[in-house]
Amino acid sequence: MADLRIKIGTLEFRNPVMTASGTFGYGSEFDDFFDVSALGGIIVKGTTLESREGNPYPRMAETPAGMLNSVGLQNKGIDYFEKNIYPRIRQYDTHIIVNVNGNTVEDYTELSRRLNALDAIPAIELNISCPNVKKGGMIFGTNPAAAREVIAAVRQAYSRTLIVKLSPNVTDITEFARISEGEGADSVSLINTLVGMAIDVRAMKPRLAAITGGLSGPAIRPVALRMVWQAAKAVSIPVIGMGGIMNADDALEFIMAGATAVQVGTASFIEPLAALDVVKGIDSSLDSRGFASVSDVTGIINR
Amino acid sequence: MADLRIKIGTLEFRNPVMTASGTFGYGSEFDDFFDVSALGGIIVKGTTLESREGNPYPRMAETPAGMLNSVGLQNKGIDYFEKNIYPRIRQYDTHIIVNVNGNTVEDYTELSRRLNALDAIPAIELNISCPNVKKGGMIFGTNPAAAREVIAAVRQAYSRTLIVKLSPNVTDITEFARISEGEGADSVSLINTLVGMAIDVRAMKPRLAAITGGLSGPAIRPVALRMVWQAAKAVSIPVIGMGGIMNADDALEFIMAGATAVQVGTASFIEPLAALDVVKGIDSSLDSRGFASVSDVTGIINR
Amino acid sequence: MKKRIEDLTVTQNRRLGEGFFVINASSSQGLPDILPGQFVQVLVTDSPATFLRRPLSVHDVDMSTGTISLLVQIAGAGTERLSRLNPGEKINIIYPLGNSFTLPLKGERVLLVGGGCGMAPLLYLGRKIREAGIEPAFALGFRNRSRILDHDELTKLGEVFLATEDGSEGYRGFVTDLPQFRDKDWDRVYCCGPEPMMKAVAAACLRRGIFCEVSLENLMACGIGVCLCCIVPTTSGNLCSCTDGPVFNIRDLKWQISG
Amino acid sequence: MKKRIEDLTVTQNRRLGEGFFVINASSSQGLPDILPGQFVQVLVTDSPATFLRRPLSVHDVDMSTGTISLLVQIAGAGTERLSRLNPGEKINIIYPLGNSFTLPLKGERVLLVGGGCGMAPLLYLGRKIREAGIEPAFALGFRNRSRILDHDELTKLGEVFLATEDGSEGYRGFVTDLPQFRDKDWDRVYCCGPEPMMKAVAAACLRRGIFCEVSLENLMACGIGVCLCCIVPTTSGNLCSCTDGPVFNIRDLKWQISG
Ligand SMILES: Cc1cc2nc3c(=O)[nH]c(=O)nc-3n(C[C@H](O)[C@H](O)[C@H](O)COP(=O)(O)OP(=O)(O)OC[C@H]3O[C@@H](n4cnc5c(N)ncnc54)[C@H](O)[C@@H]3O)c2cc1C
Ligand SMILES: Cc1cc2nc3c(=O)[nH]c(=O)nc-3n(C[C@H](O)[C@H](O)[C@H](O)COP(=O)(O)OP(=O)(O)OC[C@H]3O[C@@H](n4cnc5c(N)ncnc54)[C@H](O)[C@@H]3O)c2cc1C
Ligand SMILES: Cc1cc2nc3c(=O)[nH]c(=O)nc-3n(C[C@H](O)[C@H](O)[C@H](O)COP(=O)(O)O)c2cc1C
Ligand SMILES: Cc1cc2nc3c(=O)[nH]c(=O)nc-3n(C[C@H](O)[C@H](O)[C@H](O)COP(=O)(O)O)c2cc1C
Ligand code: FES
Ligand code: FES
Repeated sequence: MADLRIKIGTLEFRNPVMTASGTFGYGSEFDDFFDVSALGGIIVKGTTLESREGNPYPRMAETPAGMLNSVGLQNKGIDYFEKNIYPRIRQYDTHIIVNVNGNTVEDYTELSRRLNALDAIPAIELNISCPNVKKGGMIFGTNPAAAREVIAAVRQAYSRTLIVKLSPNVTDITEFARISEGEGADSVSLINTLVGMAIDVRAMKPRLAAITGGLSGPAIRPVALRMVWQAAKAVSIPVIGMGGIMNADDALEFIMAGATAVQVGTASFIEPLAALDVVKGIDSSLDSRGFASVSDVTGIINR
Repeated sequence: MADLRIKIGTLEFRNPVMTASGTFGYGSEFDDFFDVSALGGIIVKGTTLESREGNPYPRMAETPAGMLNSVGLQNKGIDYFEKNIYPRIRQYDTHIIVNVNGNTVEDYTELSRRLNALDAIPAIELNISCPNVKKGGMIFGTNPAAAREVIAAVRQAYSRTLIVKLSPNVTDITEFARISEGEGADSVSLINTLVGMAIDVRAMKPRLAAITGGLSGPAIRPVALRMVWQAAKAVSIPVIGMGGIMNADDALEFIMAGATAVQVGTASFIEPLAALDVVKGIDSSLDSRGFASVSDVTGIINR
Repeated sequence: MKKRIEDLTVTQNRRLGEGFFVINASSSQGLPDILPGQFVQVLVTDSPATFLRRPLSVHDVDMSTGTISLLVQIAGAGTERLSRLNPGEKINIIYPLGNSFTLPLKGERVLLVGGGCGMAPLLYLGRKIREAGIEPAFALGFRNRSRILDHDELTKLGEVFLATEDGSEGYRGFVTDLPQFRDKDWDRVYCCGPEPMMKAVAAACLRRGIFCEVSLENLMACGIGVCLCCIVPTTSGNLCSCTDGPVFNIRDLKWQISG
Repeated sequence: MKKRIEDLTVTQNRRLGEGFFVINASSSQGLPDILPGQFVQVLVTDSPATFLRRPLSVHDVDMSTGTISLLVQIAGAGTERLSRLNPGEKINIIYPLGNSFTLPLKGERVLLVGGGCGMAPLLYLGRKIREAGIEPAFALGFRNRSRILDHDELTKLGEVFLATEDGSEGYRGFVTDLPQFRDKDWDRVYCCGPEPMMKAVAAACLRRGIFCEVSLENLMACGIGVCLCCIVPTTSGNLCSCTDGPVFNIRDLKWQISG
């Protein structure tokens, strides 16, 4: 058993493997398959102040080694979360982190304030990178001034661990990583999905009702890994890497590139045990090569 | 037989299918397999003023549904091209287009001027998007002011059809498409490769000697298609689409999104007949659905 | 009902009709309870064009041998790959998934309507209805005679009425044109098939006030209610067809149909 | 020699040793001329983790039956998939690719050195050398006895000297330690094997002034000289190992070896 513990800000995690927002529900959907408390953390569904219905169907298209989604933050809003979901999931013996979304800076701060009051939520992930909404979302994540403003405001409103989730749809990812660090974020997580599109040639129309969607899965892993590597070199706060991680070796690529932790996303759709397998696989991989702790290989390619 | 002819600037092409620079050599490498004159055009290897050795080995890594390359513009320079390659390839009965690269604006203009003198080269593709060189390349393609300067200078130096090849590693592809149009380009082609990376977990080092490389193949098709769709809506000059096209249906996705023509790249490594098959497949697909010409479906999803 | 991820062993893979096949696969640990209308998420290996699992309805269940049957139509690379599975090979599935059809009450007149791979869930549903002491009737629609699928198993459970669009066998027309559908006072109609068929059946049932459930085949990524890709607009908002469905009462759907 | 893209038919797929197999595949139109040292680019279907073709040396050629042999070591998903090919299945290859070994002159003393899948090109090379009236000798190196590959075919062509690292069979040590290698005045040495082996052989040959050609296994994308991914630094700059190679004279390579 290698020492898998890691820290994000002041928060300690059992291991560096979390599940990515929007791909693991609220965790309880996986209760039948395994004890989700074995994970480092669970980032729950993208949450907004108000209840949202999301984008019209179809919202999904399979692509080579990946998929597009245009869910658009369907969720029941913070009131419902507090009343019906929070009491249930707070029982998990792992960190439950809420992915925070909004149209305006005020939405983000108000929601963060509400979450600050929930003592079993030790961290939030500020999503300034959702490509599937008209307002808010990626607009904050692709514009440096807007990013700065919303991160600063949320930092004011939220006292616990603040993770900022970055968009890969930018020319220079390090700029946004640095802004996050500068405004007091405890960590950055990346990447969210790349904006993509697919056309049904027979029907001669886009496969998604929203036309464009977010590309996830192994297809994007090389891009994700490159950005995580760049971000990890650019900032000294911990970087949480994700994008196409399907197994422990994929996760180790991110860790060796400099990620302190990783998130497993789309993989859970295909293999519900994927995140657990990543935990186990990292452990045995470190063991078999004689590393005592995961930090021994973090960023090893940069040393 | 549907009418497959298309026009880029004043140049007419037999059909909308070309081969992407760096993936089809100088065309003659495919002589054993088929008559390359059946193609709309051939974009030859990235060429520079001086001879270049490119990046160190390893330069290639396979990734899910794609590959990374870090070739770095290895080529023998324009003198060698003029003397040894041009006489041979000018015989082809299709458009031979040279992909133009440089470190500085002067490199680009000087090379363009040299190519302006070669009467069997009816067009150049200005590559401001190579991710695999330290100087020049993508730096021009990700900075609006630099892009404007180099395109304007080359437009001055080159009187025939000018295609500008755009980098996908930007926040807003339409900005660069508009700059190209504004500076007098006859067309934009996109996308070049996405910057990516892969790590050999066993060896604990990057798979590419250059660490990062350019991602190509079907993995990037959704991103490429989205950018082509955006660019085609943003400018009125013809857009040449590429990125992961493996067959006629893939090509039709780009055409239906608004591309006037397409380029086949990585596919030729796996199936040397790929570009020819795309020509045939587009033809039979249009025929079987009763379209008289390819322009009947160009941008059809936007109508 | 606890969901499982399990490697079943293919025991048979049999052609049913042009482009259709039935896979039987058995569990070494015995099957969990499975309700009619539920589905499985199949992992398709060795198929580069198939990234996600593929949802397939439970066609039949044999608890005694621990065998589940899937009736599959070749629609693309994934189902094509499944059609080549040989007995002895493993097939990894997540199951049982989704809700189920509402079983009828004693004495009710029940019609099961399907076409093409929409026949898939009807066999097991018919079997369960029969076990509940009711004899179901079946109305099956096909393009033409050559498209008709082997339905011997259904015939064992109840009467089968056939309609073909060109009249090459059975009644000429759509299932909704069948006199046996039109003229009889059904208490419950269950339907699975191409969307136009389901909408026509739903419209007729709405008009005549017949209880009607349909099984939807929305595109799915996860099949377990976490991706929110498979949504169906209903009177209570967007619901997931993989957890709140795939079976829906037509009264809850926001289909643009005139009753 | 014109290159072809062709569907060959697998006629045999035989285990050679732990993790090694030999595929025989035949051409219905008859084989083109193939030189020793040339390779093929194999399309691997039904393997999601294999995007590009895989380069494999021509192991043997039988012009009379139009059959080509490939000796393959399972290294990952692509070769694993090939190991499961059944007789009768098609295998799409591009061939013949690359340059070739320089055949020896009458009367020369010739040693072919290999190990593991580096044995692949040596059989056909040995056969061609034998046809040219010279009896080649072979020096084969393996980790240990259990790793030794079946080399009956080589034995038919000339004497075979074995070395194992642990001495469990043949000479104890590396091929370069073999007395038959060390003590004899070879005119030409041809080598294919793991890089450390090739470098050791090259160093010894350089020192002793022996003509030596090695066959490199650089990563390749296209195999036909257009991607420029497979380059080898040589005294005449970066050359493509798929067209200027895979066979190189060690004098042209910029290997950091002390002669
Ligand atoms: C709950 C549920 C139960 C199902 N039960 C069965 C069954 O019992 N038997 C059966 O044969 N099929 C069933 N389907 C449909 C089946 O899942 C698809 O045919 C299959 O996923 C196609 O995979 P493919 O790789 O072969 O084709 P692909 O290449 O993925 O698709 C081929 C074509 O079919 C379309 N398509 C793919 N999936 C669906 C879908 N879910 N709905 C509509 N169109 C689709 C694609 O857009 C494409 O045009 C069911 C679907 C759902 C959601
Ligand atoms: C000209 C040439 C001739 C060859 N001849 C033979 C032969 O006759 N028999 C044989 O078994 N193999 C031969 N090889 C090597 C063979 O191509 C690789 O083993 C194969 O491509 C691995 O594919 P895979 O999908 O099984 O493994 P992958 O999953 O692609 O790779 C598994 C591991 O092997 C490494 N690897 C892959 N390709 C190569 C390579 N070309 N060189 C070194 N390491 C590699 C990868 O980095 C990885 O670590 C030859 C290679 C070349 C270039
Ligand atoms: C269906 C789906 C829904 C998603 N919803 C969210 C979300 O609500 N908030 C968010 O920050 N990211 C969301 N994501 C992005 C993932 O969290 C993750 O950043 C991305 O999918 C890349 O990782 P992967 O390739 O491992 O899936 C979603 C992704 C998918 C596929
Ligand atoms: C090995 C390799 C070399 C390339 N060299 C060049 C080049 O010299 N100039 C250029 O503009 N693009 C170059 N490209 C990019 C391709 O032309 C194309 O833009 C990209 O590969 C996306 O298309 P694809 O996915 O169809 O390959 C190269 C791509 C590959 C794979
Ligand atoms: S398929 Fe993922 S929620 Fe239904
Ligand atoms: S493998 Fe492409 S040039 Fe050699």
